[in-house]
Amino acid sequence: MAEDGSTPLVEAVGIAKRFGPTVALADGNLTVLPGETHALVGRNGAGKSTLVGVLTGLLRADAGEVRFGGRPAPPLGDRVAWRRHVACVYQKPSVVGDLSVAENLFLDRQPRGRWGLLSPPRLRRAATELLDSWSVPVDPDVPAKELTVEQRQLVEIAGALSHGARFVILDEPTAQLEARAIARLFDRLADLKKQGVTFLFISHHLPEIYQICQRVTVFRDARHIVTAPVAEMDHARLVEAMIGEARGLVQVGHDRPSVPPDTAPVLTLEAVGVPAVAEPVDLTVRRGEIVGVAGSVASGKRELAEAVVGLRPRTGRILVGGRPVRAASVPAALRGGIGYLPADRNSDGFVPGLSVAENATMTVADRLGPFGVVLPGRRDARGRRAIADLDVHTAGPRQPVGELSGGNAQKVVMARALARDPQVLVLVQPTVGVDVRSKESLLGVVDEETRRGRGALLVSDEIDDLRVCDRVLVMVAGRIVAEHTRGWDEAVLVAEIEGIGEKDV
Amino acid sequence: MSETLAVGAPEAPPQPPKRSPRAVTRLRLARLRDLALIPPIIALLIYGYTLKPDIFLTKSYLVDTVLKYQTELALLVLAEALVLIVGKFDLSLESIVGIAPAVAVFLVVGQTTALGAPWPTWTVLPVTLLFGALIGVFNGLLVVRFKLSAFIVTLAMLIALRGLQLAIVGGATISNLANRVPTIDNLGSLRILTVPLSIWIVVVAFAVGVVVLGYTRFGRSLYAVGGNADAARAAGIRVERVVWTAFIVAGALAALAGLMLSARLGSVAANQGNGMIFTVFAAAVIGGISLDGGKGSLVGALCGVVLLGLIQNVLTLAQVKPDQIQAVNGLVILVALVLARLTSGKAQD
Amino acid sequence: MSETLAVGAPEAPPQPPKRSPRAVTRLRLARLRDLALIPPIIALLIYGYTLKPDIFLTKSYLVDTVLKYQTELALLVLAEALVLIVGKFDLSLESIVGIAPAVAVFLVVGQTTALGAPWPTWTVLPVTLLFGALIGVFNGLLVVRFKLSAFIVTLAMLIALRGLQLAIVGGATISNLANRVPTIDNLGSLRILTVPLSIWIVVVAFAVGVVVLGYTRFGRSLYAVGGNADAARAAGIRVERVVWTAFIVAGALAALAGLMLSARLGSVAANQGNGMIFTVFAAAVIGGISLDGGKGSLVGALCGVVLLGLIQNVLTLAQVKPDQIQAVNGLVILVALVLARLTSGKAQD
Amino acid sequence: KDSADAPATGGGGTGAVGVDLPRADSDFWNAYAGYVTPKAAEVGVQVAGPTNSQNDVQKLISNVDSLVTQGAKAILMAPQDTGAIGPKLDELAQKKIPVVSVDTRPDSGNVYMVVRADNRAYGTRACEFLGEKLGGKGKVVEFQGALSSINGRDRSEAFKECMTQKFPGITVFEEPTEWEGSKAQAALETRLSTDPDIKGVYMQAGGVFLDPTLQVLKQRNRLVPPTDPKHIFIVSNDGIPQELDAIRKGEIDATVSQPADAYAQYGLYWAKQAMAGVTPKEGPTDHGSTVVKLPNGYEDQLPAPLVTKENVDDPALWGNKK
Ligand SMILES: Nc1ncnc2c1ncn2[C@@H]1O[C@H](COP(=O)(O)OP(=O)(O)OP(=O)(O)O)[C@@H](O)[C@H]1O
Ligand SMILES: Nc1ncnc2c1ncn2[C@@H]1O[C@H](COP(=O)(O)OP(=O)(O)OP(=O)(O)O)[C@@H](O)[C@H]1O
Ligand SMILES: [Mg+2]
Ligand SMILES: [Mg+2]
Repeated sequence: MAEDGSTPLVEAVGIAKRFGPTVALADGNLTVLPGETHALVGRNGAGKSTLVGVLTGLLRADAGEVRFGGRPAPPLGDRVAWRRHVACVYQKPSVVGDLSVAENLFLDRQPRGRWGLLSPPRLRRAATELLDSWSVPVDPDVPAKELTVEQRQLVEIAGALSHGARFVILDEPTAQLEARAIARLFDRLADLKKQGVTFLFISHHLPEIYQICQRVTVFRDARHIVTAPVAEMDHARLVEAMIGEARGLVQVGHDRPSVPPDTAPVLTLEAVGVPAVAEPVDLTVRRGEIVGVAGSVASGKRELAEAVVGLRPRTGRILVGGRPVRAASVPAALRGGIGYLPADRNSDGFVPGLSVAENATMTVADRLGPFGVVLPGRRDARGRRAIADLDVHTAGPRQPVGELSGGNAQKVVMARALARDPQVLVLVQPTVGVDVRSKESLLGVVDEETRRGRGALLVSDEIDDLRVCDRVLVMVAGRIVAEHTRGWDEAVLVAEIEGIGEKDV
Repeated sequence: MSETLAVGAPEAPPQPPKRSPRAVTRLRLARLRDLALIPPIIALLIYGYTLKPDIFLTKSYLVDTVLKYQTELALLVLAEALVLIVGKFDLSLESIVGIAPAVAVFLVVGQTTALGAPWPTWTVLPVTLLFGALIGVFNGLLVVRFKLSAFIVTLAMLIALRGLQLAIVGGATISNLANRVPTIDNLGSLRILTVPLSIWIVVVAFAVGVVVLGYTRFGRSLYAVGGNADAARAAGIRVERVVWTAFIVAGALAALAGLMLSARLGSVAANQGNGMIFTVFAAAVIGGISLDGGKGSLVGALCGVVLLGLIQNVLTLAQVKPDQIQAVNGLVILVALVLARLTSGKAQD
Repeated sequence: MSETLAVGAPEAPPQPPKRSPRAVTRLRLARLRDLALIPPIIALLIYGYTLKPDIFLTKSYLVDTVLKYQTELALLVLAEALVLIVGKFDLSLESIVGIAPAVAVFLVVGQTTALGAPWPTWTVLPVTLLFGALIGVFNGLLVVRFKLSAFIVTLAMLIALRGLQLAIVGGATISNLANRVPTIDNLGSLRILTVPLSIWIVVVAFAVGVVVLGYTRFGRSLYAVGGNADAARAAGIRVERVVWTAFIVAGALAALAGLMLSARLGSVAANQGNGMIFTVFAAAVIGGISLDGGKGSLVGALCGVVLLGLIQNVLTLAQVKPDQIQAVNGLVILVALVLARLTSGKAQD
Repeated sequence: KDSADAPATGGGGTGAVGVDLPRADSDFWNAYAGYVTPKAAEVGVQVAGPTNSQNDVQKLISNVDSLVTQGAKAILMAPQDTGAIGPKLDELAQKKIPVVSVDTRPDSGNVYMVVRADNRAYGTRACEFLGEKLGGKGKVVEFQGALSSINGRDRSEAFKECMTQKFPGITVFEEPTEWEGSKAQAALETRLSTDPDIKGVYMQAGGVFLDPTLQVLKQRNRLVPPTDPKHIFIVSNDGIPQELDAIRKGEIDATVSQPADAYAQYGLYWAKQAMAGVTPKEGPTDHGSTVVKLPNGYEDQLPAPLVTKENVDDPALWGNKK
């Protein structure tokens, strides 16, 4: 390696950034040494992604300076120079939906063929190799907009890592990934680290930090709190640094009363199938019960959820509290008492231009006043309540959700799902990109709500999410292949999810 | 401390007093953006005053020579704003301005016995509105159901309707209406508190519009659908219905604008409304309505209308040479844009 | 490597075998969308043939009475396509069609001594192109640097330039050019292999365009910027530069189109190009170019141009009554749209 | 050259006359369109078309092409853009297809005959009428047409010339209107409030400006008989029936009658002559007009009578027929 361990590869000193009235970053300091994998953690809205924006030359800092290998960073205009210094997987999806996966992977560096013209065959070949090496099950010719969230994330990672940059930033790369993909990602990071590549790794999954990082930097309230070797920061101290108080985290749901089998069902699926995705499924969620549905991307768990809430055509019957719900109509599903939290907040979670309050109350717009009138007072009141309940970090109920940090946006979407106090919640990947404390509070909310007699269908492959569930169903290839009650063994579950345990069910 | 104040201690249950000041600034900002056009408007008023100190700033002048001539445009902009906010386009409004009154009037005074014409004169208003709404239904059908491009559907509709109008009235101007159709006579000459009826109509329309867009479920769903249709759908908003309704209302409003224009001119020219759509978009976009949908306020749009009207009028007053008036007009608009941009500090789209 | 494959093993099966066939279908689909307009075009050709079996399908007829009249439109659509793909608008192209040749010709044959006129006749072509490009630079400046709305900037520009042209040529048509300016004479009447020069120019322009858009980084970056500017910027594309370039090239192309038009008409009319922009957008959007940016192909756009040209011509042949021709025109476009929609199966925007 | 491979049709003998109408959205031209068929029967020629070029020289050119392919042996057109039609005329001349141009005189290119009443004459007449009525002093508003329209421009220039030369005491407010009634109305309203002592109005097209103007005057109660000092003298142009009614009612004072019927009749007449191979003679004709020689053909200058209260009921006026 060229760099000797002394001079930091990347240095950010006293970075400050305001967005209008919001201070996103007050005093951002970061020092990344050559060859290390450096963790950056902090609660939602702590300023991590903002720092990333500054480090990649996409945001102009109001104050402070960035140095690469001791030399000051290139001018913002010179994108090429920046790209030589740093590659990045951004938290917000950054693909061009209408371009093919292949082109997204090699944007602005497509391989040339004869007469200096681009050569689609070569492009496809290069893309195929790259994707295969990550064994990402994606056709390089499909438009990026047709990818699932997970696939898109993998494509972005593969692309960023293929730049050959010596410094790579990963802003919550694992948030959308399932266990096996994460494992593969970490293998790959290990390989590159051996080749001397340096990483800045942002995640809300603290175990991952301990797994792959050597040093960790903690941000809180827009400022740098501490930087230390991970060895010296045990879980408790790390969390304390993040949330700024001593009390640790509670494992939500460990004390849930078990739901007697004869309890009335609140959600009943009778032979509900999703054409071309999921075969007819029977499933019941009892009052006060949280039923988890685990499974891989291909399992069709997400599609099933979308069918339940009326976003997809379906076969079979769905009963909520004993009353049938008309198919393929979201309004009908809502009125029937189903609350929904979609998997991909950016695509169908929130309206970026509208305020926190407005997004949070979108499902109850009819209850904010008489005769379809919406009283801003009432709306903002509800908005404030949501902000308080879910601990959303925002300038106030009137801030556009598009300006919120990823995790806080997710909380707003959760608020939207809860707003109509539904009989049953359908949650898909509810804790994606949510910090430890907020995850606790989000799952806490689900726990609370269900104790009050609601039911919840929790579609996720996050072990932490599934731990809250009273029962966990495993879907593989559109069929339910296993069912566990609380206290299941993680290894077994993972095996089943990956389709290995399939045969012996 | 200001930083911590800014970000707020996350774990502290929100709503500490610190939040309110920022919410306020945000409000002020938003309002500011609506009013970005006020400075250029004031500039024009001052200039106009220097040109004709004696009369320019009198109510009668502003009402009778500036505002009265912007009423139809204002209604059209209102209509287009609805469609733009919901994320679509409607070019056909321009032709509705012509054909809706043409049809209604033709059935009343035209030399025809089709559909049992001549119809009683009171039918003019309802028929006009109905016809406009019908066009809206048809546009909606093609855009919502057949998923065709709104821009091109309404463009084709524009061409077709123009043609249809020619086919119906045979290119002739239906003239001398004031004396033949009471509705139109009133619409054209009635005054309430010395202010022309047409202006009152616009005022009411915008008042209602502001309330509906800002404070009703339907109005807000327009913004939601325009901002992110998928999210809106997932939240249970009936996207198709909302879009469709926007087209229908817009059609009816355009028809009303057309009738008001005919009333003012006392006739329905075969090319009534021709080329208006450009001005409509100009006013709407200058007023801060985004072509990408989901953004913009009616107050801003109204400012846009007033601005354009003032420019026209002031240029006439200044007696710019006829062959230069257009060039100046374009330049003034550009300057106004830059001014608005600088004062509001917001990038446009 | 091997070990990653091993990990991938469990669900690997779906991929490798599937990929190639999928790729093929996808390609077919894409091409299909480009050619969605072929069915309506064929339908029109057949209809035209039934109208005039003897001559309609002859090369001379199609070339001299259909295509020749679409050349300028084609170039304009090419220009607008670039701007639309990069996610912007340019309405001013319509006025460039008029003013660019007007200025160039005026400096050569106009009764003026300004700027040392009369200039030598060879300057006409370069001056025209340069002027067009300059307008593009100015548009780009306001849109990219001042972050003004492209739609409204270019609209104001449209108005201003129209006016400027009137101010320059005083509303008069500069006529009888063929005999005074050789460049224009050739441009208008030269034929290569019995096919008019103008058609060759269009063919070459589109050929180049297809190559650039499909097979160069600049071309692809147009799509990237139009599709998702942030992602493009993150990937190292100089968004501002790309947008600006698009405006400049578009301006120059529009100017060339204008010169060709003047050449065909042997004059520069004061209102040359008036109202063309609607047709330009119609052709582009019918041809599958999205107003949201990042989507569309030049082949499709060219089909759009041909389609509109055929409709015009066939309607004249069919001797539709003058007062109905427009209505029919609009309807035919709508039908063509629905046809295209059904065959391509793609929703439009 | 351009005629390279277009179907060659020998001229001479009789055949269909290809007729193109300049625009479908103006009263005057619709009246003209209405006269084409009956007059054709009268004159005794077949009509191919008529096509309509919607005031767009491009459409005109392609229309002419298709009229020719439809077997027209002569063309009757009214090119609104007199500069742009030249090359097409030359091309037609090479194909031996005679062209009769109605209402406008092409700047270049050969025509067999131009049938028109001089637009400049309209302007001058209007100017003289107003000048006399105002006694050579006062303020006048002029609604100009589109500056890019040859007819509008001729009328404006003639009007201005005449005013500056013969009535220097009169101030003229030139209002560009793009032929839009609404613009005209707004301009008039503005003038009336800034200069209440406006004494006259010249509107260059009755069809578009009549009703809007009357609306304004009515609301400002300036619709008063000439004897009243508040009276505003109005000269219009075209001579459509509505204008004649307005004159009878005393709402306006005069209009220049642009003979739509004669346009159609003698346009077709000369087309027939052309197909018969007749060469026109200069000098007075049998229909009260004179034929003069032009560099690029001949012109049959039809009379364009000024209609006032005195002669408004003259049955010879086309506005009074049908
Ligand atoms: N474009 C913007 N406009 C206004 N405020 C913004 C904008 N981007 C970020 N912010 C604010 O800046 C603060 C920090 O945002 P940032 O995205 O850096 O948080 P984060 O640490 O990445 O959180 P997360 O872990 O949820 O991604 C948040 O309060 C957010 O609301
Ligand atoms: N006011 C309207 N005008 C025109 N079309 C409408 C209107 N309302 C609804 N539609 C059309 O009818 C379709 C069905 O209406 P709607 O959205 O209510 O269906 P839904 O989602 O099943 O709701 P519901 O539960 O009330 O049936 C809509 O998608 C829309 O295309
Ligand atoms: Mg972040
Ligand atoms: Mg329904």
